[in-house]
Amino acid sequence: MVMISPLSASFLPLPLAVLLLGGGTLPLIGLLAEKTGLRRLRELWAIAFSALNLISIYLLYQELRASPGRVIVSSLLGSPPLAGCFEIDTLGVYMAGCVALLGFLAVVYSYHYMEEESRLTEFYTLVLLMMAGMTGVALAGDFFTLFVFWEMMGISSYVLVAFLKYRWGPIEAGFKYLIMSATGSAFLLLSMSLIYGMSGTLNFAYLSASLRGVEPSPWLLLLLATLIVGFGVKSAIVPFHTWLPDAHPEAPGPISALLSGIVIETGLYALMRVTYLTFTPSVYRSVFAALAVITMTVANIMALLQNDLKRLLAYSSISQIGYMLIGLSTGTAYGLMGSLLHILNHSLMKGLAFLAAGNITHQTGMRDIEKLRGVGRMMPYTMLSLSISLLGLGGVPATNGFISKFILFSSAIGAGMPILAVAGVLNSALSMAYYLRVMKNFISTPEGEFEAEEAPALMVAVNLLMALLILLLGLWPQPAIRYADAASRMLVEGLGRYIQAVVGR
Amino acid sequence: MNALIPYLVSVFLLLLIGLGCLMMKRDMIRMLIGLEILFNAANLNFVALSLSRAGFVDPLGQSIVMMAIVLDGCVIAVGLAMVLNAYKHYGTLDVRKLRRLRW
Amino acid sequence: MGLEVISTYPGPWLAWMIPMAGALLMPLLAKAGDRVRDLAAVLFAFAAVLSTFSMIPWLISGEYPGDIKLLTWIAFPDKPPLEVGLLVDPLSIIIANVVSFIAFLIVVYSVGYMHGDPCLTRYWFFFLFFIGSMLLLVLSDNFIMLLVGWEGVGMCSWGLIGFYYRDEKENWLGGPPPTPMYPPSHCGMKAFVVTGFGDVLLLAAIFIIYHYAGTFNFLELIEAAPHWLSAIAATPGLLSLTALLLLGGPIGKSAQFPLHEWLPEAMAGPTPVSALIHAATMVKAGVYLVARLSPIFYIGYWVHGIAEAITFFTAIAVIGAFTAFLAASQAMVALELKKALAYSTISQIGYMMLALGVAGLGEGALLPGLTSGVFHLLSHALFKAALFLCAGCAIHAVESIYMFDMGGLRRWMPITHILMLIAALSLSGVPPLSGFWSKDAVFLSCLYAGSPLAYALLIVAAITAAMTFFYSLRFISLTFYGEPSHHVEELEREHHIHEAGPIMWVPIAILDALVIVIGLLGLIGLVAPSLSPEHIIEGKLHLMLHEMEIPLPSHVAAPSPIGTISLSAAMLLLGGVAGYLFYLARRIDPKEFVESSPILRGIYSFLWNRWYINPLYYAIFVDGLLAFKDAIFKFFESAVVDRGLNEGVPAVFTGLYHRVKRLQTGVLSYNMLYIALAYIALLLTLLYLMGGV
Amino acid sequence: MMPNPLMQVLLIPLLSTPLIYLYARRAGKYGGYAAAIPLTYTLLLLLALLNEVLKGASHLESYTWAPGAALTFGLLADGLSIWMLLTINLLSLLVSIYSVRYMEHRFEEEHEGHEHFSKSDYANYYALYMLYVAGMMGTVMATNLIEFYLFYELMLIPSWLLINNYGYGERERIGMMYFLWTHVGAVILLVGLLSAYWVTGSFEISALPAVASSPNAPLIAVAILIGFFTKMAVFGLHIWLPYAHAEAPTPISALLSPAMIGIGAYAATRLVLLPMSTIFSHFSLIFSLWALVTMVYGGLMALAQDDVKRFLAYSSISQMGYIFLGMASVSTLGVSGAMFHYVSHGLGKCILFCVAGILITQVGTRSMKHMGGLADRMPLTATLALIGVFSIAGVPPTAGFMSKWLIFSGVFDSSLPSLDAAVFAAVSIIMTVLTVGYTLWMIRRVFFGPLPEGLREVREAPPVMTAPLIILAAISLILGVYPRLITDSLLPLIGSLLG
Repeated sequence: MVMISPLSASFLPLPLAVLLLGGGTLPLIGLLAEKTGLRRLRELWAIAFSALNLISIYLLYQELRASPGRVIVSSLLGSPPLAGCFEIDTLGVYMAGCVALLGFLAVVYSYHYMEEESRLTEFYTLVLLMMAGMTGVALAGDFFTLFVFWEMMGISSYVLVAFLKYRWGPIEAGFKYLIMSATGSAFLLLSMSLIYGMSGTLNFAYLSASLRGVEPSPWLLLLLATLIVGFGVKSAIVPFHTWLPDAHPEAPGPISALLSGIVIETGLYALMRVTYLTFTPSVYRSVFAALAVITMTVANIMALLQNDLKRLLAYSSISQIGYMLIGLSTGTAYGLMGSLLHILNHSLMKGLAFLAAGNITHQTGMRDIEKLRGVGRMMPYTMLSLSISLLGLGGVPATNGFISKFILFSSAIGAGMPILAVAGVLNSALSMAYYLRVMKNFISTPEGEFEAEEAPALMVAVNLLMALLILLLGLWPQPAIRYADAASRMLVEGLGRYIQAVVGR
Repeated sequence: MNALIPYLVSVFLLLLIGLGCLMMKRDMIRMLIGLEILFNAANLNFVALSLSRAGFVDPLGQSIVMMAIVLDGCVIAVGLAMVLNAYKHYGTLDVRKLRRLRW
Repeated sequence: MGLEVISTYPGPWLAWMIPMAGALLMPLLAKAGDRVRDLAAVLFAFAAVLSTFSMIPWLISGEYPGDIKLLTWIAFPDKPPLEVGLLVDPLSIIIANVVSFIAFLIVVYSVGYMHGDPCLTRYWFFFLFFIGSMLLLVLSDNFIMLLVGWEGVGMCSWGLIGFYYRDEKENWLGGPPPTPMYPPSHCGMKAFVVTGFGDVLLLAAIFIIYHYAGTFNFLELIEAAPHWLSAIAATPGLLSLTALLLLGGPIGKSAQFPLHEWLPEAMAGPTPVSALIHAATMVKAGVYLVARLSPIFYIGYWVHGIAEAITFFTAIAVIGAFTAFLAASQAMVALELKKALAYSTISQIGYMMLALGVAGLGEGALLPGLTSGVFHLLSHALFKAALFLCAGCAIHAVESIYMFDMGGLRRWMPITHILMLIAALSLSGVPPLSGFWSKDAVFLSCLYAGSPLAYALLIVAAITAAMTFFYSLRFISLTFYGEPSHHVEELEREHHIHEAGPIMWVPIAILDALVIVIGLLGLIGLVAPSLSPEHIIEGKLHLMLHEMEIPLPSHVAAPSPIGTISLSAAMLLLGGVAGYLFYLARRIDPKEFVESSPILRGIYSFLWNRWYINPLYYAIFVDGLLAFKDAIFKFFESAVVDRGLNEGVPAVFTGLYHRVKRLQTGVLSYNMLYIALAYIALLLTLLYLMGGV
Repeated sequence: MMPNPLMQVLLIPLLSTPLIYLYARRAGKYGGYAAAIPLTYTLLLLLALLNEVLKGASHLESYTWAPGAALTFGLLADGLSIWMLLTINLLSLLVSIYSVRYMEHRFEEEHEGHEHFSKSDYANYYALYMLYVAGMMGTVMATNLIEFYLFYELMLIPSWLLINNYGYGERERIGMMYFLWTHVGAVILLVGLLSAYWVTGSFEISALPAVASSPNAPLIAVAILIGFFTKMAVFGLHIWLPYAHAEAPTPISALLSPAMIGIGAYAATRLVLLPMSTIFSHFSLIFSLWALVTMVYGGLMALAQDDVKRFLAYSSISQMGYIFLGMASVSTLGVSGAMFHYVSHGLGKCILFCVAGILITQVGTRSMKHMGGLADRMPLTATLALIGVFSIAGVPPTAGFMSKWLIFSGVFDSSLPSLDAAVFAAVSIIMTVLTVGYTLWMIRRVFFGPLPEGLREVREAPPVMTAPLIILAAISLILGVYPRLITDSLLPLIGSLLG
């Protein structure tokens, strides 16, 4: 089963290699650009590499699809149990694909959005490295590799949040984010040590083989709690979410989109992967269910009366994490499929929402919903795409958000947790209130306190493309469902194969 | 197993100290130190476990700790840079003054 | 099927279709000019008369077509279909002819009376639609079509009572103050709502019957009566309920107690309308329906011994007699001419209801009861239409609805005077006019019934007869005799009060002529019974009941008519003497007489306030309802629903937000605290869940 | 016959939306006529289909949608849904023409003081209008629960935007209220649908009868029904309706009330009542009571209104009570009557709302206190209003009479032979007098009585506003005289589905 792929025979999987290469060379290119005066070179470079990343993911996926259930193992120096390694399966590729898609869109969007800022070389380097970090997390085959890329993603994102360092907001937010997130990492490290202590290995396949299904001992439960804290801080599960409403709004628009759209989901993905590999769902089910409900409810209530558009969206991201936790807590392939699908859909929707909000702040310099009355009439395309994303976030049919939510709630009912589904739908209805409030204010008649023009064409084009994708995946969800289904089956049904692919070599 | 206990106790204590530090200290630099303590608790755990697990010194645990230290270093460095900037904006190192962003 | 049926039996179909089509064409014809329109209306009404007259040969020959089915109206998956069909039998033929003929006369009268009214198109629309609906009602062979006609006449009645929808003061009804005055649009609505109440009761009964019988068709219902009646009777109380509900419609439409209060107010419409709809035809719809249904319950009780079936007859007999008395008593004090006639109408319909009620109280009473009911319907239609039309002439002349604004009018309006006098005498039952014979027939049918209840009701009816003569003399005298009132004198000074034109009095004369002819035929009938109108009707109805296979007792001992005739005479004397003393000769001043004793004052005020029924209804169903809805609106809709849900729900969430947001302190130390606490909590929860600690 | 007629019925309004948008941007108010063109076409398609359906066939089109999530995309026109479709299509066609003059007035009023108002307002209006219509039609045609839910929510968003952008008063707050209430209902409905899925393993509506045997069936049924009851605005869940219907732009009110809320009833019938009649009949008594309360309450509250549109809104609640009552009877006649009443109420209420719109444009007020005697000035409108009133009060020969007696016949059918149930049924029937009362009172207050000084100059509405209403009135009368058009296809279908 295990084959050395031409795409991953090198010691890094191709997407990762592309991103690292891009990130690594960007400072040079930046320098070159400064020297030659071709200032747009670094943007184009970043766009090129994120596009390449997308293509390489596609190639990788094609290769995996050629023989279903296949796991590609590529290791850094030496054999899996000891060395850091990547185990590429459909699940990892799916996640990396989400990263690549949103990353590409955000980078393209930045072309115009960031043009007024300085230090752009740094910016694009960090963006590419952050994407590399996430891709690494997605493809990691052992905990240690995961941790390394996790930190890569973390550190880049800390800096990116605080990128506009001449303002107080980003700094404050960045510091809070850093402290909390690093605490999470420390817990992650601690949980790694616990796993190591219990199984003697950090390789997913091996640890799964030795830990999964054993009688839950206090140590194991301690491990689970530590893991939840470790990943929970990054993925902003209530009550570890307190950094998020500060950090996401203060970052530049495309970074907010990336952070909310995919970074926190990467946390969730890692949580999903590690807990599922380490524990049987019966152990964590109720805890995750409780966390899901708490997360959704608290975040939705907090979002209700926010006046800051981006802050509102940030709270909404937290609540969306709650929905994804529903799928996690069911522990079934169907539920996980819902979670994965929602990761993709949410990355599009929230990415779009933040990008559209970026348009608005870019054109008006304001984020206050009340003051922005009527902005939608001045920026119709932005408004259209923002509305589509918000409706999608609210789970209105014909958007992809509905599809994934309905699978999530359906899985909750299927797993015998109808209460969870009810909590989910009620929260979903509650969340509609604030999305509506935003839309209502924006499409109202302007009160003439400000004037705004439609954002530059490229930004709008990105927005509209994403809006189109949202509708497309909402009306014809089949492709997304197929990938998410394959991914979740890989995790649930392919567990043995996964272990065997690595261990049985 | 018994040989592990002192280590585990100290890991636990370090964990408490680190968290306590993060919770109680106002000074941003001290908070970073608390963070470092937290990391080190985990590192210590690794080292201790790498000793006791296989009966020999497991290179895996050791190497991970080496790597982790590098990574914390980066984090702390970024943190310090932010402290600097924060000081510029707020004129203080008191973290509780950094509360313009809330609700 | 289809047109073939119509071409075979054109009369019954065209009778109701032509006026309806005419009604729909009215707005178009109005474009062609007022004269064309008015002429067309008369022609349409005339066509209806011709159509109904074309059915008379069937009546005479006795070979009537019976149930003519045209097509399936609604097909039910598990029950026989509802068909569009007409039931042409003696009962419907007689009533249809009465309706169309009187309607035609009144249409002619209207041309004169309503001359120059700017809204005549609407008038003709409703008038013709009324004729069509009424004929449909009478001719239909099933409940649902009957209901269509039934509601149609209700709608037209509403439209015509409220004809003067602008509510100019002079068209208001009631008073004089402090008695409340009602604008025409109010009166129309009152009529529609009150009769509508009766209609839904009827509707309920129809559905109960339909549930058991599975059909709406009258003949099928009669045929299958034993089955479904006993099925209903299997649930104790249900048959009584059904009977009472069934009577609800007739009671409402025919203005019987307790749903009689709308009819006096219905006088707000133009007088021809009152004459046609609220005296001669529509209010008889209830009588017709009761007559139509009485065979069913007769079979149920007398042939199959279903005890509860008698409720139908008992209830309607008691209601009829009581209403007759109630309304007659109110007619004695009414001040408005048309209202007095309206009370009289209610009272006379009470007689008809009484007759139909006693029809089921004795085994042999069915035929005499039905006959007397139909006969009285016929004769009442003639004389009451005449009375109203005369009243219209008088009101037209003096421009006031109040009798105290009239007086001595015979000087100026001799023709009207004579015509109205004849009709009034017929109403009072003075021999040998038609009213005498029909009322006598009603009394006689009480004797046929022979039960104690029937005798008791006969006494009530007899007393009512005395009151009838009294109030007839009263309104005749107040209008045409005595000294002219100040109002009349003033009018006379301004312009000459004049007799109505021939287009108005000729129709009345025709009606009066018929009254006299029937009266004379009745007189001849004493010697040659086969010529007596009562006998003719009885023969036709007997034929109809025979066709329906109603087993009537072979021999019924006919009670002697002497008793009832002498009773009538005594009552006429009583009422006549009183009326003569008070009004015609003016020997006693009624006002002084009433003032003379507190008891009389009390009685007067009781009668004047319509037994306090009307105020009570208003208090409960109008003011009470309005107050109730206000209270609900204020204390529930606004307070609970609106404030509670509309403002409360968001308030709850706002409150929650303000509580929850305190967690987001913005202080990093707290955030770290949450992490630590959550860690501990997670650990403990997990241990609790897994370890059962 | 055109290929895939139902798909066309669904897609043509959707696909024509951008064209209408672009056209209306240039042509302004005449966009309404552009909107009428595709709707006329779909109406013709439906009429062609009707011919087929009346022969007893039902027309089903099925498309693959998302096999991975067990979804097919089916469109069904049978004896039940074709009538809903025709009603919606007809009303929306006529209202689109009616809108031409009304929205012109609305924008003039809204932009008072500004010389020019933007033509893009019209463009937005008609684009949303078409989406809204497509949403309603899709809901009715859906054969799959998720597809159904999709359209069910899809009709919500454009209508919300229409209220929010073009409504009156506190339109933004009311728009939100409208959206949230129905959305909460819809998500509860979603839970029900999902639960049903887990019982049957299929999202097909045709698979729903299998739910009835599940022990959780009552819970599932209730969850589904709550969603629909919110849409129908039965008592207790009605609070959004008076606001939304009163403050929506009048042409939209004329679709909301007659077409949309009744879809709740249709859906409840289609998804719960017919497939799970045994479950539904468990609740028959409670629902009958609830329906009665709704009927009476709506009527009483209508009496309390001065605003003519609010009045009509409450009367819609009351009429939903009738429909609900018919459904609660779980008898062939009752349910068919309820569905028939959807049509007749639709016709009548659309007329009345449009009349209210005429009053707004021609008289300039919505307060009945300030009206009176208008029959003098606008006889045609008064006549139309009367026909509308008679249609909802159930006076023959309007369609309302036919549908109401079917409903009540069904009510008695189900309640007998028990005496107290018969008395209850009689009481519920008696309460219908209230309808006659409040509607006639409205007519009296608006059209009768002396003409106030200020209204002497009121003129009759232009033909573009009255002509659509004349058509509606004529149809109401035709259906009243010849109900077989509907009952022939409806009764056997309901009868066979109820078993």
